Amino acid sequence: MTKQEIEKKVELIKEISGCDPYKCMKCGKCSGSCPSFNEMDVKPHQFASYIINGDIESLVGSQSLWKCLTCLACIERCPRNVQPGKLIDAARQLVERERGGDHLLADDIPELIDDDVPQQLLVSAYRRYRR
Amino acid sequence: MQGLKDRLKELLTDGTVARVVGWKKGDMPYNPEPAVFTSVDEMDDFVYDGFCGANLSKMMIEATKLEGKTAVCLKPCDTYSFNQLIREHRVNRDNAYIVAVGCRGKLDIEKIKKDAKGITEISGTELDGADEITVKTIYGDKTVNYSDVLLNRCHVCKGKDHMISDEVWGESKDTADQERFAEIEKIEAMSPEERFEFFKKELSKCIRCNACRNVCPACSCRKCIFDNTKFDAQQKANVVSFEERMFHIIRAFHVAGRCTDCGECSRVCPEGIPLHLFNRKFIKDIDKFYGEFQAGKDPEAQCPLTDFTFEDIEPGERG
Amino acid sequence: MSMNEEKTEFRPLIVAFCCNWCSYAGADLAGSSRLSYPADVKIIRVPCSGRVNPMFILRAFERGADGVIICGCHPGDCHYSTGNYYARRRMTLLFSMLDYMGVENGRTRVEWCSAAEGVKFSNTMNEFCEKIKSLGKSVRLGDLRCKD
Amino acid sequence: MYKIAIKDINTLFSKIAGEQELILPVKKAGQYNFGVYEEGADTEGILTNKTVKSAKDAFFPQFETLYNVKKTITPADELENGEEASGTKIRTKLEVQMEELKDKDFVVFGMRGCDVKAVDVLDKVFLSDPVDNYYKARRDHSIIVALACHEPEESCFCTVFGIDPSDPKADVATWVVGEDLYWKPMTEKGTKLTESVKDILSDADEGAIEEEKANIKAIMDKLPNTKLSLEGWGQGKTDEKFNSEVWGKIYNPCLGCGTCTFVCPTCQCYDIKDYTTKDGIQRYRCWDSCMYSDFTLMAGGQNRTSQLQRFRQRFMHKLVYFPDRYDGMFSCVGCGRCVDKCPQSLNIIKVIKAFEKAEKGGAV
Amino acid sequence: MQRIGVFVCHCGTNIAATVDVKKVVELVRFEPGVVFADDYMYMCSEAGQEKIGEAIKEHGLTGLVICSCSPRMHEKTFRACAEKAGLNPYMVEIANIREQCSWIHKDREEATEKAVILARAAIAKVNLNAPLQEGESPVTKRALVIGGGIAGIQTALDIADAGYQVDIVEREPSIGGRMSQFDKTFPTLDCASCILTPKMVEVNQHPNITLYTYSEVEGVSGYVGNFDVQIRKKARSVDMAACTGCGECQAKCPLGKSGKIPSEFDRGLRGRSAIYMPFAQAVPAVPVIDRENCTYFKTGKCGICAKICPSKAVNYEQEDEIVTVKYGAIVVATGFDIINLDKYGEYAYNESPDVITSIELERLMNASGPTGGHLERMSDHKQPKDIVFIQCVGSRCDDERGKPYCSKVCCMYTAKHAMLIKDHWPDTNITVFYIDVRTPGKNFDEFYRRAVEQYHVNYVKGQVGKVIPQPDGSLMVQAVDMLDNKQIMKKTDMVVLAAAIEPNKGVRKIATMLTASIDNNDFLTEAHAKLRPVESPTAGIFLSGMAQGPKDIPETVSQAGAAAVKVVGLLAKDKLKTNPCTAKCDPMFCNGCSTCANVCPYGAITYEDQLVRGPGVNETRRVAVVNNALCQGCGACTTSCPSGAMDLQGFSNRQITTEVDSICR
Repeated sequence: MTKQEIEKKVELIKEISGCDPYKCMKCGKCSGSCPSFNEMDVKPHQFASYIINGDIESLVGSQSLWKCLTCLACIERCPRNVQPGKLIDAARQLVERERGGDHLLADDIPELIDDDVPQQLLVSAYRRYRR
Repeated sequence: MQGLKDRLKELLTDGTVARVVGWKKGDMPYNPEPAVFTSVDEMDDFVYDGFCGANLSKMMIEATKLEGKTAVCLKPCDTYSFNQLIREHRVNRDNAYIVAVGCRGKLDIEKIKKDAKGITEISGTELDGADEITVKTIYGDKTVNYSDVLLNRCHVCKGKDHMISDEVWGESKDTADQERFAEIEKIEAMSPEERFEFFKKELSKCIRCNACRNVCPACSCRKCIFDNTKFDAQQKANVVSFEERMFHIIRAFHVAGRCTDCGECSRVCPEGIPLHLFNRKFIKDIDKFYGEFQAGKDPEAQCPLTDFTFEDIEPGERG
Repeated sequence: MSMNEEKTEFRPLIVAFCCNWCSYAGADLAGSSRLSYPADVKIIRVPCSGRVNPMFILRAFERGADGVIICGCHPGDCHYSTGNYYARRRMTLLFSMLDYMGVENGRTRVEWCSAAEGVKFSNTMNEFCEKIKSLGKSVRLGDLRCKD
Repeated sequence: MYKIAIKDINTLFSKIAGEQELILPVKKAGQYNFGVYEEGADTEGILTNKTVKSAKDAFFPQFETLYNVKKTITPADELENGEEASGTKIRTKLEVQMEELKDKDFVVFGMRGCDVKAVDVLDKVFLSDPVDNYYKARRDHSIIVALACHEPEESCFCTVFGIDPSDPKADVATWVVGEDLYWKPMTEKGTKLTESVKDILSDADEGAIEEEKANIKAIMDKLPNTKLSLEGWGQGKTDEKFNSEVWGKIYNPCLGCGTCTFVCPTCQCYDIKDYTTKDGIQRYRCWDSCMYSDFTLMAGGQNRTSQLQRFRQRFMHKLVYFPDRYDGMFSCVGCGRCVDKCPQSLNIIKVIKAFEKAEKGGAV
Repeated sequence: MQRIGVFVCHCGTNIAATVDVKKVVELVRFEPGVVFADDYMYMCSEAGQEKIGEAIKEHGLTGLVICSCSPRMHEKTFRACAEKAGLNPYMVEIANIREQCSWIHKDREEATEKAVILARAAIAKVNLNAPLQEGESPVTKRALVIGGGIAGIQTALDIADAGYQVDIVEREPSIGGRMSQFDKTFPTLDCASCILTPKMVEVNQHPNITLYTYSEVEGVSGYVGNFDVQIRKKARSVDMAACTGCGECQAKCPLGKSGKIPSEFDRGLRGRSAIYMPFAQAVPAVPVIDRENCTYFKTGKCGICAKICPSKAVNYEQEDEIVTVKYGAIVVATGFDIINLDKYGEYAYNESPDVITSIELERLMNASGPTGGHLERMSDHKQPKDIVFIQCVGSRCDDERGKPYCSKVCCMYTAKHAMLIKDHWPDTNITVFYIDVRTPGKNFDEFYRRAVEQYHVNYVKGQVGKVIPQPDGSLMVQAVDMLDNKQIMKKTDMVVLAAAIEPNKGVRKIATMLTASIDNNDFLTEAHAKLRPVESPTAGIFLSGMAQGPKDIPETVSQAGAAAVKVVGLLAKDKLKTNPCTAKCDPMFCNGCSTCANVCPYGAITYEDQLVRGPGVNETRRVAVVNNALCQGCGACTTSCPSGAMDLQGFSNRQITTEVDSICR
């Protein structure tokens, strides 16, 4: 990735998440809270520094993106309002958008729904995949 | 009217009051003047009809300084002004005896004159008069609906209740049939250029006669800041357009939060400038920015301009 | 030729009322930090933004100012505890009235600027100057007699 | 005697305005006031409606610059060769620039009998020694086209002062008769003006205006205030009237605003002030009002200190002092503007009537 | 007409480099009123000042305009210089041609032009200046200290020792404050009560100190040197003079054993009686009856304490008493509290009794505490074998749950706690989860290192995400070790939270009464963060201790001493000079409408009926009167005054208007 591309992506992550990674004071409360911590290769408390350092490639290539449960614990507890959960969600959306899978059509939805899908997942999916 | 006159005479005779502030019959059917009556004899000229639009509360500033009580006839809207004057310590409540007189809206002679020149007689303007009034002129007779020739302010009447009184005489009617802020909103909806042209046209008529200021019950300063040589603000140069704007903006600003919207300024302007548009704009803004406020309603309420909250909006924001 | 061009460039006249405790000190800080802003801005020192009478603002316009900016301590930081709160209400109403009368929105401004905000002071002044330049000479509020 | 159809009247105005400045009643934001005629202006109603202010502005404007004083400072290094900077390195210079006097003719159209008479009153003041140059220049260049009152109003009482509203005395007199405006030059100036517009006027018979005159007289007879008696006023009444107790009884509602003085065609008081400009001062004069508390204010706080005194002054001046000074001429012309416009419905008629009543022993 | 001298400073090249100083001098020479104009290299230097002095005498100057640096820099200097030469100091105006001109503009022509305009404005203003005289107001030689913690105690002692009367108002029944709750103090580990109690006793016995315990400040009026303070002495229900402090009453109080009334002093870790002294060493050693909980006051029955009191000191009829006392200076030492932890559900503070705050730990470890100094879990009274400390609970927090600042003392007291525990029970396993360890201070870092190196306290860089109480009574701590990049699930017996500290809740009310400003966090604001750190911007109000910001005991004590010196400096004066730039009402114009009084932040405006005489006026009427000693010259009244009767001396309407005119010329 060129420098410009990285900058663009960093901006995009900031825009989507609405969070400022510079506010992170590296306290680790997010990692201390994370239920998926052991599954992750990049730990929640590292998200902010990856973005600050422009290591977007490693971030979007990491397993963490797909291990985050969006349980919102880190978002709730972050004392600095950095909210790593939102950052990782933003990175995830970045990837999804590039893959073109960033949206759902209303017509596609019935097919996807079976009785076991919890309501919350639907809401979460709508939020994540809306244009 | 006779009942009111008799009652006031009684107040004078039994010594309850030393004088009466009311209206004196004019030399034409429509021009009663505010007057101070000190004897029962003088009271023969007392009148109260549809042309008694003048707000008498301001006269009480001087009258309540005199010895003895002064009776004053106040219409519902005038009582707001009186309350405001009490709040500002400008009248001595103890020296005032308020006869709250009924009102069914007051008449605008300019509207009547628009198609009736040479008026010799007008009948049916009393409080208990009919819905129609008859205007006799040397060019012929006419009838008009009472409600069609009301002063503009009566169309946005604040209601028929007196805010303060010692006794009440006569029935009142709420004559409001227009949105109070409709005129303001209409102007706000114009483009800045249109607004500027509108006000330029209106204000360029101003002759700096100061009638608006001198009649205004909120402009009760002993000496106006525009007459204060120390402020170096005095100017009589009316043709300089800035002067009128400065005068009218500052005047409206000085009465902001104190103006009861009594409409006297617009009533007396010899050039028919709708001066209430300034005051009412401030009232609208105050209502919108700082919560609804009616000056003179509650003599204890804090004026919005001498008050604040930590969360007030920032200048330039439009709410 | 270049002389002529210089002369035709519009230089606005801007009056800035700065409260002694915050904004005037902020202006001093901008000065000692060598943060430049146009010389068109002339500062008048007042004890508090609450001291700024609307008459001063109109007077400035009358005498040919193209823009007036009032700077005070941030709400809550007033040296006199409450002065800027009153100023905020007064100016809100005054600006709204000027706007209502068709005067260009933007010729007047209030900015809260602390003694530590030299950068903000300088930025604000630069911005405000640009704004006034874009609005051009103040005609609507000016006194005709002041024109050459 | 000439006439022109009222529907074509703008042609006449255009023609006049083409040659010189034309001042006539102009409708602006709902009110009629004298103003400069502009091509294509709406002249509807100007022949029948009373203006708020009189035509006084045309001769004695509410605001006029008298002169400017300019100060120039030239640094020494910018002095041209031969110029000398004495003492310091800078030369300063003060220049007085007089305002130019009116030097072109202008026409005032639509003044009524009362307004024309009011100019006579102003003439007495401004044209007697010392002559006011600014005023004189305007008078010298003015051509007055007067208009007989087609529809006098109930506030009119000019006949009390011996004015005939049906037959105004001016450079040109005009009458509204039916659909036409009749035009009659009365002076040399008037004849000259008539010559310049003759091609759009048509000849007319003098007889037509006689009926209009009679009409006007009949209306005036019916109006309530035209029978007002001025007995007891005029020359030599200063002591008697000044000390009367009636003033104290009637002044009370007076607000001390200047409406009556500013709409009055004869009030002639003014104030002179300096205004600081970029490089000096501008000396201007503007109307003042004896009703104002700062009128002729002196350092010690004089002159008149109470509203009673100010109120008395205005009417004493109109009805006693002026006649005393100018051979019995009253400085009221009965135009009725103050009657219409006083915010408190107080006026000169009420004053005169109050005195009459008091003299007959009635309560005021 | 003034005779004005204009002096333009080069300030070396600071001004002269961009402003053509000579040209400024030449151009202002012809301004109205100017009779003399000159320039000099350094106007503020001795030689420069001499030059000014000479010019004043030689040219009979009545006004000065100095074109130089900011008036905030040298206005005082030049005013003093004028005064020395016999000119009223308020006849001096400064045109700021350095900070606001030469330093920010590059174009020489432009800068010179602006300098001339600024000079002209100053000249125009001086033309309207009038000599102003500083007023005088007397000083009441008595000080008030609000708050009887270590800050208040130290301030009061220092003032009293200097020979001035001083009163302490303390809300609680005893002085001593937070420090009396502590066990040991860092970094020396001496016992808190051993060093505090003597001071408390000294306060009680000092002839110059009067104590108002169980009392609150009810109202404040007046101004520097002349405060009138109303103090509410809450009904103690015990006669202070008669009580001997024997303690019989609390021993016999039926509620004492019930444990129903939580002891405030012990942070609710044990109960107390309804008639009680907060702690054994309380000063004064006189109990109070807690009327809200006392059976007698609730039902009218009981009355045991009154019956058994050997000195008949219990008095149920006692009522609140309000006394008004005059003071010259007031010190605010209202101290701190810790934040409410309700919003930190993840730490299970409200769920488990074994999650405690550090202050509770202090009480648990204190020999006079609920457990007699034996560290035990509140749930099962067992001694904890494993303890987890969590740092920065609510400190350095950006959201509304906590505080944005660092609480400053937590790192140190946590190290202290860890060491004390290890000292007593060496086999206790201690883990401290920290974000940063902050130990600036003399011997502080050494102290912390000792905890690690000598006591082997386990410091983990990382935070606890959640504390989960377990069915077996233990606590599960989920945390991260950021250096190992590992998540930790750790079972522990006790969790200690280093909760953020915040100013005492009552300070907002007190600050409002005193018109002393407070910041967004409710800490009192200093007059100047660096140069006047113990003074409030409101004259006569001084700051001591945590009320001003987080600090430890040594710092508090030094600040207390500093505040005392400031107070003594004030009380040592017989009279105070007052700012002459005050508002002034012209009775001829005043309407008496009270608008100005409504906006005055100092209550400096009152109304009186005055005989007003002038042209056409001779009447007694209500007019505004400004108290010059109270007025601080903000000018809010002048703007609110519709008639222009109220004006501000030194910044009058005409002066500002003329500056506007001059700039816009």
